[in-house]
Amino acid sequence: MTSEPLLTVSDLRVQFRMGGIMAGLSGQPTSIEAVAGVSFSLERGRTFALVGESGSGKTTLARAVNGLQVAAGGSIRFEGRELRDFSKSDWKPVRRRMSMMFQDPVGSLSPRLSVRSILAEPFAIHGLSGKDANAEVMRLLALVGLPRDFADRYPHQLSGGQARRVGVARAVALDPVLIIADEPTAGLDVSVQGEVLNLLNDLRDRMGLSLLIITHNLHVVRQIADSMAVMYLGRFVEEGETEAIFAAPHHPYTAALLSANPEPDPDKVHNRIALPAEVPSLLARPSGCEFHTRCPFAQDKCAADAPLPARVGASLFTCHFPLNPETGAALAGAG
Amino acid sequence: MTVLDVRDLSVDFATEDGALQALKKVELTVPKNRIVGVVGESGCGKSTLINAILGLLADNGSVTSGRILFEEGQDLAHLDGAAMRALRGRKIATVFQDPMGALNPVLSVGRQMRDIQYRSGLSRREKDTRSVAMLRKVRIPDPEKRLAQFPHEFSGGMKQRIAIAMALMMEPSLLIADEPTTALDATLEVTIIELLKELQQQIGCSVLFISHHLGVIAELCDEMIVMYAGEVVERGTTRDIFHNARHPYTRKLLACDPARLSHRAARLPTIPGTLPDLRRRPAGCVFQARCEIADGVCSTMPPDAVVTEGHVARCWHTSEALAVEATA
Amino acid sequence: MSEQALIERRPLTRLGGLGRTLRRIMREPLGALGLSLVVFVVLMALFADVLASYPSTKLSPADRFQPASWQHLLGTDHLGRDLFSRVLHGGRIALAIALGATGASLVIGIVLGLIAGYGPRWLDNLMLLLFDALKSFPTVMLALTLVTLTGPSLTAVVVVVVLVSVPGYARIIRTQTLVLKSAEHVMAARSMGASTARILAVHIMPNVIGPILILASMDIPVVVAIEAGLSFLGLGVRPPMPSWGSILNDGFANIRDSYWIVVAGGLPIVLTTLGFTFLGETLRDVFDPRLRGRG
Amino acid sequence: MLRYALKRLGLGIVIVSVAMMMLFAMVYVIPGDPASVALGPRATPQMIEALRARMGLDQPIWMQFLKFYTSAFRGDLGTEVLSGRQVLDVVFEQVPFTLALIAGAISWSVLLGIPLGCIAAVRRGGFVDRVVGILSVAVIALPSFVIAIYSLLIFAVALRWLPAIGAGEPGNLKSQLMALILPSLAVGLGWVGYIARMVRASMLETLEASHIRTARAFGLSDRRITYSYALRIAILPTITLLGVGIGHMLSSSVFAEIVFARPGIGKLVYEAISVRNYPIVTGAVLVTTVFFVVVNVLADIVIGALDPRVRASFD
Repeated sequence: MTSEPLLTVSDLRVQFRMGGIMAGLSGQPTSIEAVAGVSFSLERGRTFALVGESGSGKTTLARAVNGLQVAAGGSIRFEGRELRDFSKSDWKPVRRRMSMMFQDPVGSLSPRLSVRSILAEPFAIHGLSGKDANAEVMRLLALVGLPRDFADRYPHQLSGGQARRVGVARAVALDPVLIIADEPTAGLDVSVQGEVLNLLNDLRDRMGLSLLIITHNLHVVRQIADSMAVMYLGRFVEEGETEAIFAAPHHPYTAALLSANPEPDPDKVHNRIALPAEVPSLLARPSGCEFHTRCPFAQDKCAADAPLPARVGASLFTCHFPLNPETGAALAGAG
Repeated sequence: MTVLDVRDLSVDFATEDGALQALKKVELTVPKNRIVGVVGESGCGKSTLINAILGLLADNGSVTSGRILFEEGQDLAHLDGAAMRALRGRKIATVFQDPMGALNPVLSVGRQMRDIQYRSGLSRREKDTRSVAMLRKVRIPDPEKRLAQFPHEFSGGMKQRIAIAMALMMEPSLLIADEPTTALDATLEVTIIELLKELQQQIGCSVLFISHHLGVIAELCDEMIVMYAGEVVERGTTRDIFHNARHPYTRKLLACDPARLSHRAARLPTIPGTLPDLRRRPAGCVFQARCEIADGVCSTMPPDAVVTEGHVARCWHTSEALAVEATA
Repeated sequence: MSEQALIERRPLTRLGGLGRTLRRIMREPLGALGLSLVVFVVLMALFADVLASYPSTKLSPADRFQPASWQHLLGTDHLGRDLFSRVLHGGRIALAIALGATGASLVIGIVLGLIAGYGPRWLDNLMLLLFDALKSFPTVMLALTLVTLTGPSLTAVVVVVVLVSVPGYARIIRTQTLVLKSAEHVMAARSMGASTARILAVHIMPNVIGPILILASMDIPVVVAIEAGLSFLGLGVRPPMPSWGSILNDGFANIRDSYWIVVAGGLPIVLTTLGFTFLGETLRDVFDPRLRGRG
Repeated sequence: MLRYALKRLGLGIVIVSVAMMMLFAMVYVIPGDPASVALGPRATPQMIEALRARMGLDQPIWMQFLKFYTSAFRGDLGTEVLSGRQVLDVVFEQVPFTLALIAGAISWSVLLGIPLGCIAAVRRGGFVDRVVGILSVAVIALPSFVIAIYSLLIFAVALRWLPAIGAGEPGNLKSQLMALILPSLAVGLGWVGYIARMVRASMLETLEASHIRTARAFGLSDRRITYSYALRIAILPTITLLGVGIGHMLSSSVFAEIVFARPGIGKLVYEAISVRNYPIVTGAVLVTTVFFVVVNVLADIVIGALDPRVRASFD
């Protein structure tokens, strides 16, 4: 058996139509590319994090991988099969193998269903109700550390952390191999964030899951992800092993994101990379390197030519004038 | 000299299931020209505290004890509507969390900035000139043109800058900032924090800065208070609290912040348990149910124990607390 | 999230037990009045045969234009028919049409609304256009046209009611479905592989049906008014079948001399519409304060 | 703004076209032939055939449809079968009377409804709020023809304060206004309730918005916040409601015109039905429909002028 990764995404593109006929006639662009040619792969049992600010396309990318969003181009290979041209009925068995968690812990649970019905739903959808549904619900509640009587609660009676646990339980109900988690800690207090990340880490180890995490929170990435990618305007600007990127980011945007995280230490002296300008609109992508409008290190070349992806060690980035070239070189030499 | 001095403040909300004590004996001092942070998790009473200070409590809320002394000794807790209104906007300005909703959607930015200068007695043109100058200070590009625009034509970060410009336009002595950066991306968050710091020094006002983000508090604030379930469990200088926290809750909260971990941890620290029901507060310490060093004495109300000058923790066991870490 | 929001986070329209619902309605003065009126009107219609002392269509030329008296509680009309009996039997017809037509509009409106909201964009646009066009005919004008072609009948009344109320229901359902379509719990169901039918039935319908039921209950008096209005114009219930509207019509012709006929025809309309409206308003305030001021 | 207005206008034209299509379909689908309807039960087959030919009913459906469309857009709604007059002329003769009635009804509902709604919202939970609340629900519930008949009975028949029938003497403004009071009240009373309730509800909703909290935090006066910051937003749904309300008022005006024996489109149609004058019915329906759509386009344009967000969402 070949060691093909669990998930391989290549040159994936997602487009949204904008405006109506009028906009088209008046010469405005009629579509934007929210995901503009993204490639990565995820090995079994590993965690990959997509990082980016709002509007970077990370959620759209996750939904495209999950088939909730139609991709305009590229390929999604999962367990050795190409998902891009799958029909709705082809997708159904895939959904047992790949589940998704959504941002809002409470809002992603159907408001009028009890926790019991919510947890039994995956079995009902896939015609597995023959199994003792109640026993399965109890098993799942135990798995995520919730008391049995939570089965009779409704989503609005749960705290954010509890609702998130129910979401995790539902995601692992059918023994998937991949979980896509969109901002698993959004809206949760720090004391609860840890609980959720611990739970995800545990389940990954116990069930041999792979995780695809979407987040804007770099601390979360560091605590959970083996490798990561930084998205800007629908493209990856840097991708690699998490520890390597935290130690020595190559792309100025990655460095800016890392430096933009205020640390809870009043004596810390900050060496910030400030990004004063606004994020450009997807309707008017900048020329050359798309980050040059905000990059503090931009030179003439950056506005003219788009940089090609460069590899240093395990990291891949797109920048004409990368930071930390020496560390990068050292890594490359070591590898 | 202090700008704001909150003493023994308690606030109740009437609910269908009885009175809910949202704030209990809150103590807070904002000295002149200083930035004071308020930190706490959801349900800790941060928003109620601001609303009480601004006199904007919901109809079912009321101040049941305490005083909110402002500057020369006006008690905001017992000020009538007109006197309170005279302070708001002029002496006490506010920046709210939600930049999308904070501006009136059907009035131009210029009109709204003009309206808040109604006490100045300036002509329309003079008001606009001041608005432009203020927008320039918060680094809105092309401010003359942008006065005529409506809020939906600005990005979230710009709207928050406009909100700050409006708040500081009348050079208030106290700026209350209620999670002003929570809705923004990290790169915008730091620019707003730096802007606030810079303008605070320029104008020389005091700031009460509310946030759940420990890093932001550490970076911006001189002093801070930590709130839990409507009580101030610890207060002191930011350095005191981050380096020498003496309340078990503060210690656990600090330990939970993944930003404090420089390396990947096998297990992240957490605080097991949940907030107490504020309608049925426990007797004594509000944190005892989740505290591993709690003992019999904790079922009586703990004192505000002084650790060092200006550093106070509401706990019976401030020395033992040094051993407390969050549960991993 | 503020403390207030945490405290007040409760589901919209959670219907408790019937007993609790009734108690909550009776606690409001307007609700108590509305419920009593509705019960009164319904009982009068149900037991029309027992309560009425004369057949509703019996002509009695000798008793023409009798004012109210113990023999004729509401007097008699120009053909000597007992108005009290006609009002009771007219109530049956009015309520039956109101319930039937509202029920039919509700079912059609919900189905069309779900299709428009969850279906493809072009279908949504097309249906919205049709709804808008249909709504742009003033109700009575539409009824007049229809009845000119088909002649007056009960069916025509029901068709008119369905035509004018379906666009409203469908639009509300459509808007809410559209919001829910991109809600995370629906996305979650899709990501689990749930069929469209299951998503609509389990994840969308239960969340949109509450408000629409309350709105429909408030439309019952509107339907009563449409039936009475068309019958008043002679375009609804055909004589000699009794209808509140046709009693009004009979009375209107003789308004200068025999005022009690219009009183007899109008009173039940007033009581019924007020009763159902007060009840509906209270239901809505009790279960879904967010709907206040709509519709 | 101009682009927004043009878009709304374009949409209005599309809606009218679709409505015409529906009207045409209704006539065609419903069993019953306009010619035989017009001539009544005693007509001979030859007479019906002749009339069908005169009305163009013997042509293929698409031809009829095309003709219906093209002539309608030229303003030609056909000729009345019996008198041979232009339908449009007959209908337009009645338009001023109905317009006056609707204008009167709108005046009642706006002049009473908006202030009542504002007061109720500002004094939320107070005595005035409760009374306005109950009264507005009550007047909404009551059908307009019942209000018309009872007000006729009370004010015209019993008390004789106001005229019972007609539209007043031509040229005598006072008598015309006197004749307008009862009918316009019958049409507009329910709308006083609707508007009071809508203004109250959207006012309360707006007063809770976070930008109003901002305005308060800047110390703006309650007066300015209520009437300048909040009412400006709260009035928007009321304008939409009035646009839709015109349709209901047109319906109610049919009853008011019949009860008060007032000339107008409603009365025209009603009388046309009794003599089965079918082209008048469709012609009048078409005119009222166009009127309704135009009013709603205007309402949308006014909202666009008042609310920059609406304009933006159309760009």
